[in-house]
Amino acid sequence: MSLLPLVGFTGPSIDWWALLPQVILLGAALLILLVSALAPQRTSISFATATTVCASVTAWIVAFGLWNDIKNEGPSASIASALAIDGFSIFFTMLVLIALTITALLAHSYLGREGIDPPEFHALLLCSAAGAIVMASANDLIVIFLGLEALSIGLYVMIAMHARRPEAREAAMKYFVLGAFSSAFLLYGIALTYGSTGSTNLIHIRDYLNAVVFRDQHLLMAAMALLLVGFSFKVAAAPFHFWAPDVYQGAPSPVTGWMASIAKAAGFAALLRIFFAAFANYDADWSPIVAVLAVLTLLVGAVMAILQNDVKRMLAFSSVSHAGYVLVAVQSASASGTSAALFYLFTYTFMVLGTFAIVGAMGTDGEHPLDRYSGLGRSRPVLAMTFTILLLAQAGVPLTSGFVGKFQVIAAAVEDRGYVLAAVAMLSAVISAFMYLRIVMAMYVADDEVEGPSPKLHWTVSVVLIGVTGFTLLIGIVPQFLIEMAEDAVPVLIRG
Amino acid sequence: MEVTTGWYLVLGALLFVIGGTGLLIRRNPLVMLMCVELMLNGVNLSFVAFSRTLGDVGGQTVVFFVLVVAAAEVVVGLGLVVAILRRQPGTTADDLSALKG
Amino acid sequence: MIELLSAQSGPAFPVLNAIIIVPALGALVVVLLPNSRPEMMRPIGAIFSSIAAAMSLYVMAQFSSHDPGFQFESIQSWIPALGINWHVGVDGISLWLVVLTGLITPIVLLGVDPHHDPKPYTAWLLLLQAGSFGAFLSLDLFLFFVMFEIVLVPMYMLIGGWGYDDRRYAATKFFLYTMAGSALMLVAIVSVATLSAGDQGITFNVIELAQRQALSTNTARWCFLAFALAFVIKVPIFPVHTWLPDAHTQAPTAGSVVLAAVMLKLGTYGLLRFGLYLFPEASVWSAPTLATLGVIGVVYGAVVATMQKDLKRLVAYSSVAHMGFIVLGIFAFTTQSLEGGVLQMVNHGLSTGALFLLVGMLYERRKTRAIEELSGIQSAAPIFAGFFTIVMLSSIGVPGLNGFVGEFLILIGSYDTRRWWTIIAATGVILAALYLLWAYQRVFHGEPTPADEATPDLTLREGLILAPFVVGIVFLGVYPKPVLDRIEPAVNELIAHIENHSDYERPNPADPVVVDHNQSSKDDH
Amino acid sequence: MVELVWLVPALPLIGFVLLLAVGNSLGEPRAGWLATTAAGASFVVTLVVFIGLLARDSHSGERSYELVLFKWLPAGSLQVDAGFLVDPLSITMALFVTGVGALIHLYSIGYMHGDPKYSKFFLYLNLFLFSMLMLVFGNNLVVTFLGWEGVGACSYFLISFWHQRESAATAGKKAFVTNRVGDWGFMVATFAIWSALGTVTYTEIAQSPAMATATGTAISLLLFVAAAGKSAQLPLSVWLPDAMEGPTPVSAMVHAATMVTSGVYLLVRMNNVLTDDALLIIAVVGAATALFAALCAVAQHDIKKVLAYSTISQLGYMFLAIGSGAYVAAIFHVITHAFFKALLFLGSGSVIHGMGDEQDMRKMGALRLAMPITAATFIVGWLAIAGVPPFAGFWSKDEILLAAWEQHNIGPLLWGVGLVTALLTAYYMSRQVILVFFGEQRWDEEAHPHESSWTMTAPLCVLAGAAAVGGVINLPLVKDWLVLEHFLEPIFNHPHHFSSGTLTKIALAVISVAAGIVGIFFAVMTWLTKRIPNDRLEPDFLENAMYIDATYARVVGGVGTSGFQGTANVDERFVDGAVNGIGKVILKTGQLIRPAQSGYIRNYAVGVAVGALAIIVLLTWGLLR
Repeated sequence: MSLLPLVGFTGPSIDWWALLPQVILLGAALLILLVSALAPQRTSISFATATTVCASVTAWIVAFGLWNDIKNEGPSASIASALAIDGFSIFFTMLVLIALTITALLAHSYLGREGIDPPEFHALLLCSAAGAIVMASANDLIVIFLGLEALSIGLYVMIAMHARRPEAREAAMKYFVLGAFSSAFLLYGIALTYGSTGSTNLIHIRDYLNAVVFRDQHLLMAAMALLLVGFSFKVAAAPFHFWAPDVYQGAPSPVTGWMASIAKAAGFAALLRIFFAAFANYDADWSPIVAVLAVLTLLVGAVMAILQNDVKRMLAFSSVSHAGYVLVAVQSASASGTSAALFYLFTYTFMVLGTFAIVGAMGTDGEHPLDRYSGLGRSRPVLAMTFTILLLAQAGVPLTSGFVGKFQVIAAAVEDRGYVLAAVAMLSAVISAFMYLRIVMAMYVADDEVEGPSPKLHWTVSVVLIGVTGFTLLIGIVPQFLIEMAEDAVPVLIRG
Repeated sequence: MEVTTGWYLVLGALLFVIGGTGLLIRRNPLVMLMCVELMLNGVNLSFVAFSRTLGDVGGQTVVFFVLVVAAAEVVVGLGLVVAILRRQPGTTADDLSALKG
Repeated sequence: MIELLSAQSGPAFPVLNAIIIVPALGALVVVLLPNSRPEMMRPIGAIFSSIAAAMSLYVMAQFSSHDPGFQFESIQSWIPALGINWHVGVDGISLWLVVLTGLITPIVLLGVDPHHDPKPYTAWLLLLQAGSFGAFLSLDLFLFFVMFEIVLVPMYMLIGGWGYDDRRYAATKFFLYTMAGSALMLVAIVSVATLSAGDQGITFNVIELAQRQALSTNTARWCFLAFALAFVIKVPIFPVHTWLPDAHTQAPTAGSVVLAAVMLKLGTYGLLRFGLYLFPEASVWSAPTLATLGVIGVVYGAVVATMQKDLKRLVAYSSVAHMGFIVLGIFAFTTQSLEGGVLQMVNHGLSTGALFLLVGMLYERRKTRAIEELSGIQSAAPIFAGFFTIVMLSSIGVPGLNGFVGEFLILIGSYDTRRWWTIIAATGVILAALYLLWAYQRVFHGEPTPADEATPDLTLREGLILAPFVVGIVFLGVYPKPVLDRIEPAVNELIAHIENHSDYERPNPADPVVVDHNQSSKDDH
Repeated sequence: MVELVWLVPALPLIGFVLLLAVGNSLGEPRAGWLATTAAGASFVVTLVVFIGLLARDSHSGERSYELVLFKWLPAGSLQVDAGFLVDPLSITMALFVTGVGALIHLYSIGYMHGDPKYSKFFLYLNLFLFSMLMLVFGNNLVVTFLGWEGVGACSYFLISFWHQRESAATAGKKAFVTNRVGDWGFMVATFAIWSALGTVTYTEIAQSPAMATATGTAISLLLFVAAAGKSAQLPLSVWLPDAMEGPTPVSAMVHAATMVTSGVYLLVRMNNVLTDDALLIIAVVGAATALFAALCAVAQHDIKKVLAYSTISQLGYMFLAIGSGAYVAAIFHVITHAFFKALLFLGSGSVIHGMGDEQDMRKMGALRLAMPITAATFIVGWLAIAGVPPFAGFWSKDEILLAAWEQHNIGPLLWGVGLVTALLTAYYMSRQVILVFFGEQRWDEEAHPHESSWTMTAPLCVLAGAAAVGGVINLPLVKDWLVLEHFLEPIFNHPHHFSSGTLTKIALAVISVAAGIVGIFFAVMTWLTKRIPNDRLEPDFLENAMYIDATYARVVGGVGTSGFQGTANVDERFVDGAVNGIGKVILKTGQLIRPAQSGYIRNYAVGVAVGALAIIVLLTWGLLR
């Protein structure tokens, strides 16, 4: 091979405009770190929060612009088509940014209350957000891996930040060890994919798979399996979910919310892009496996949830079962299934962030016993009603976004003739409904006239709650526009 | 006899499995960290082997990324381990089982 | 909401949309009211639900008794991406249930005192009314499911918030049981829509789907079963009835009344509108089974009711028996049986609703519903006893009162197609007399204890609350013609639809051939 | 004039509504007078209608007039009118229903004197009269059923009128539920008739072609079940004796004169659907009931219980007549029985009233001195029921026995049973008369019995007159004197004619009279002159009505209750238990897999590894494709 390419090396063309969101986030992270490093006295929480929020808002505006561009000019790719610029990536970018804003606001009051050093937290939050965005928009397995690590490493630290609490340390350690373990599997999967297809770039992979017929496809299958394992772990699908309840319970509530929403979403984004877009030809192979995972996840999540007495842990398990719903949509391996999954993830992000916001507001210390909520309906009717709406939304009660999400998932499954799967999904919804109702009952049916708790809500939390609840109801009543967005956001693989 | 790519792959797989097994059976957090590293390096080996057979440098560049990531992980991991051990000296992984059920 | 009030199709003013929206708005208004004036909540709520009631009466007045199809129809696009519309309309089958829903809610809202938290109480009742209206009126499967599910929440909250000792269990059981039933129905709904999409595109429009009949026999049967499960649980019929006694016993009076008068009807109405209409062949195929379950319910409910120690539980089980009649009527597929079934829905609403009101009033007086703790009330409260007697006789099915008309039509209609079922079901009239009179004797007859002596008689206000029920009971018993005339075209249309899409043929009673056929079938048995 | 028929039931209804509205404020005795006026007026109107009907030509079917008020239950091919049918049968029933009814209303004014629920009583009486008239005048089965159930409900109210008495409340409930068993028959019969003939209107049923035999028999028997329920025939006879818990006027009106005979009316009304097989069964049951009840009456001590069993027995006669095809005889006996049984009940009421609510005949005796009018009238009733010519009872009973004799399968047997019953009737009635009015005084002075007020005695006298000469409406002596028979002829498709020669008739008559005499003579011997010891003549077996009631009670109270309770338990344990069971199963499963969530990192890692392995295997070997 000649030296020419080395001499005349020219980097790939880069569409900076498309990268702007990530850049903004990272820039904000650096800014926060710099200021906190240079500033004489301890930088204020408000500064960090404000920076993060501003950054994510500006990034969101950029992303929205990109969304319209794509609508007009169609999708493209950048950096040697390692980074996709399609509806899918922007959809997730926007989702991540919204979640980022919310988490920043929630963290604001939390950090202040718990006395955690804000700059690091926010910097890490921004980094992991950037990682999530990369994961969602990467066209290359390695880039996806990098994004995933960026996301995870940030999370490890964020969980551990509340170092005074042993639960936090334990949670961090568990998440770290298992996370590393699983990402090793993922990486191995990438290696085998590379070995069997000769590339780590999804576009190449897809073209290769379209062109070639394997004499023996064991290697590819193993690769797929390992990739599946890696992401199943991230999205906490059974039997790779064991870490989730412990970590969710131990982590600070805002971080829990971030994990349950964005870590999941990013994992699913990568999963969808790889399997739905790249391995489309082999859906007959992977879709049944995903179906099995879905059933396991749905039932384990639901059944385990109703055994818990700690609210935070209940919700942790319920989020496992929600992952099962998305998997049901994924396994249908169809455009409608993918858009259903996107819709579900989008709406679920709001619900889960709101839920953990309330959990965080209700409980300061490690555990969140159910009876702490008894009488809330009388002492704080509005808060109780908000919580109720969010819980019923997760239970899939109509006129909430949760119902529309479930409906689309079921529809996707049925179109794919997955009647049994759909039935299982609905029944698991009934099982977990029992758990949500327990919480509602606790709030409204106080046995004796107990003096209900009246937590002080920081204004940021109130703002968040109003926002997410409003959104949940709005989408529940007029979901049209979000459904259209989700339909436009089905991933496509094209060279840049 | 001549050593084909297959052997490297097998070796990589072995390293991966050994690392995995180690993580399953050892209690010491530090050792577990090392096991993870072992697994990653097993993967690295496979990458190199593949890139050799495919005659494509991409596989080898990947290794560098992986090493960097691994380094980052180790840093964080060690930080965690230190943080834990400082508060409860002699902690093993099994002591971290307050959250369960 | 605004575009809902400006119809794109149908009448100039889409009254049906308004009927659904007004109570919901009322709930919103009540929630926004200041807490400082608790006594204002129920009156304001009553105003809204009365407006809805008035509109339902307007619909009744304007309803054409000759048009068998849907009237006051109004369609707005809702979720075009999924082919879902806001589509409401009323026909002879739903008309009277709408009127019933309209009238019952304001009465209980004003009539029954929640004792605490009047604001949420009022709001939930209004939402309940709105949801029930929606369920009875919707002609879009998705919309129907939304309404069918959403009514669970207010009822759940009412039971949980204002119920009696064991309300946690009862409310949760109620919610989960019904939700479990409808879980599979959602799958079926999607399947029906997807599978009958064909090249005409996906739709959830009930009329459209009923006309397409695109499903294969087997698929249709499976889907029907999923629908039927949801509905029979709601009705409820044996053996999926056990949520009812708990819910009724633990619910506050208003809850019990609305539950009995309105929500149970969702089941039977659903069987008619979505079971028979969408799956004619499947319903004919499953008719023997469901009719049998209905008849079992008639006898079984009565038998179990006889042995109850709690007056409210007894009435709850009597509901199981009465609803069994309706199910039998529905699956006999004759004009009389279906007319009787629809009418009996209203009748049951009136009599059982009134019974629950009375039991509630008794509880207010004595703080107990245990039969053995009561005795000789008639001596202390003759007027109260008088009201109770009238309602009881209506529930027993004494001619001249509404209960008889429905049961008689159901039975005489079912006799041709379901002879032996009918003969057994007819024994229900004996048992009904047995359990109600026995309970009446133990509670109202006999020597009153001092506590019973102290039981105050009916107040004027309570009398006014009960009056509409009694008037309805007597009127429907003496002159049901106007009601039947409006039910009949829709029912005949439905039967014709079934005949077109299945091998079923309605018998002609005067036909001597039928006599011989009966003959042979008689000898077979 | 016939068009006024709607007024007949309307008047008592108006009375009912008025009493409902202002009854309490009217108070005693105005409420009573109001009700009585309503009843009396209705009787007058009935007379007017009757005359109007008589004015019509008897042969060309004009003596049948239908008045439709409005459509009651219009449903597809089923069109039930709220309509009246005036024809000889209904008018005959209506005449004595209103007549006797009015008298009993009048009687009650005195009898119920001082009762706290005075006005309520009359309210019920008017409602009852209304229902009874709907039953009689209804032009189709459903309207009749309206009255049928109405009288049932009223009898429930009236029996348990003094509901503070446990026994009264229970008796009322028992009556209603037992009647309901009959109502079941009525309803199913209606369904069957509609299904077979496509109509429920009497005139159309009468004209419709014959049905398949089995259907016909089934319908006939179902109708008989209905009749047996209302008219207390075996095996549904148990409620009537208990019904005596009600005030005596009620027993007289509801449970002697009117309601209990509606079973007879129904069968006569439906005469053209009754098949021969069914008729035979009806005759047998009727005869059996007659004998059974007469035997029970022999051993009763309660003055009203005797009359109650006697009523059952007489009703048995009527069904015997129907079974033998002699519908006219049945109706004839209904009428005469209405006269003398009402008379006897009112008489006994007068006695009870005079004795201060004493009903046990063993505490009476020699009352003829204390209450002469009551005694005299009672004796007339006694002679009538005992079948002593020329009193009313003789004629009707004689006709029934003749019909029984001519019954083609087992005529002589039926006749024999009837004859024995006649003997027993004469015996137990004489026994009653003796125990109450003759013999030695067995009551202590402070009871100081007294004759009742005129409002009570007047009806007695009127009824006594009727009971004495009531037979004239159908005297078999001369063909043209059979007024009733000729009058009723139009309602029968094939009228029944006696085939026996005059000689046989006379012979049978003589024998039956002789039986009566023997009965009376034996009673005198045993109870008055005490020539024959009477200590073994009241066996417990008979006093307890052959323990039939007790057996029912044991069955219902034992097997029935435990069965019901068992079902209730099943419902709680298994049906509901299954539901909660599902929940438990889910929780148990959860507990089963919960240990996996052990909290140990390595276990979680194992989970990941195993899962990974599984997926690799499944995928690589394509096990799920």
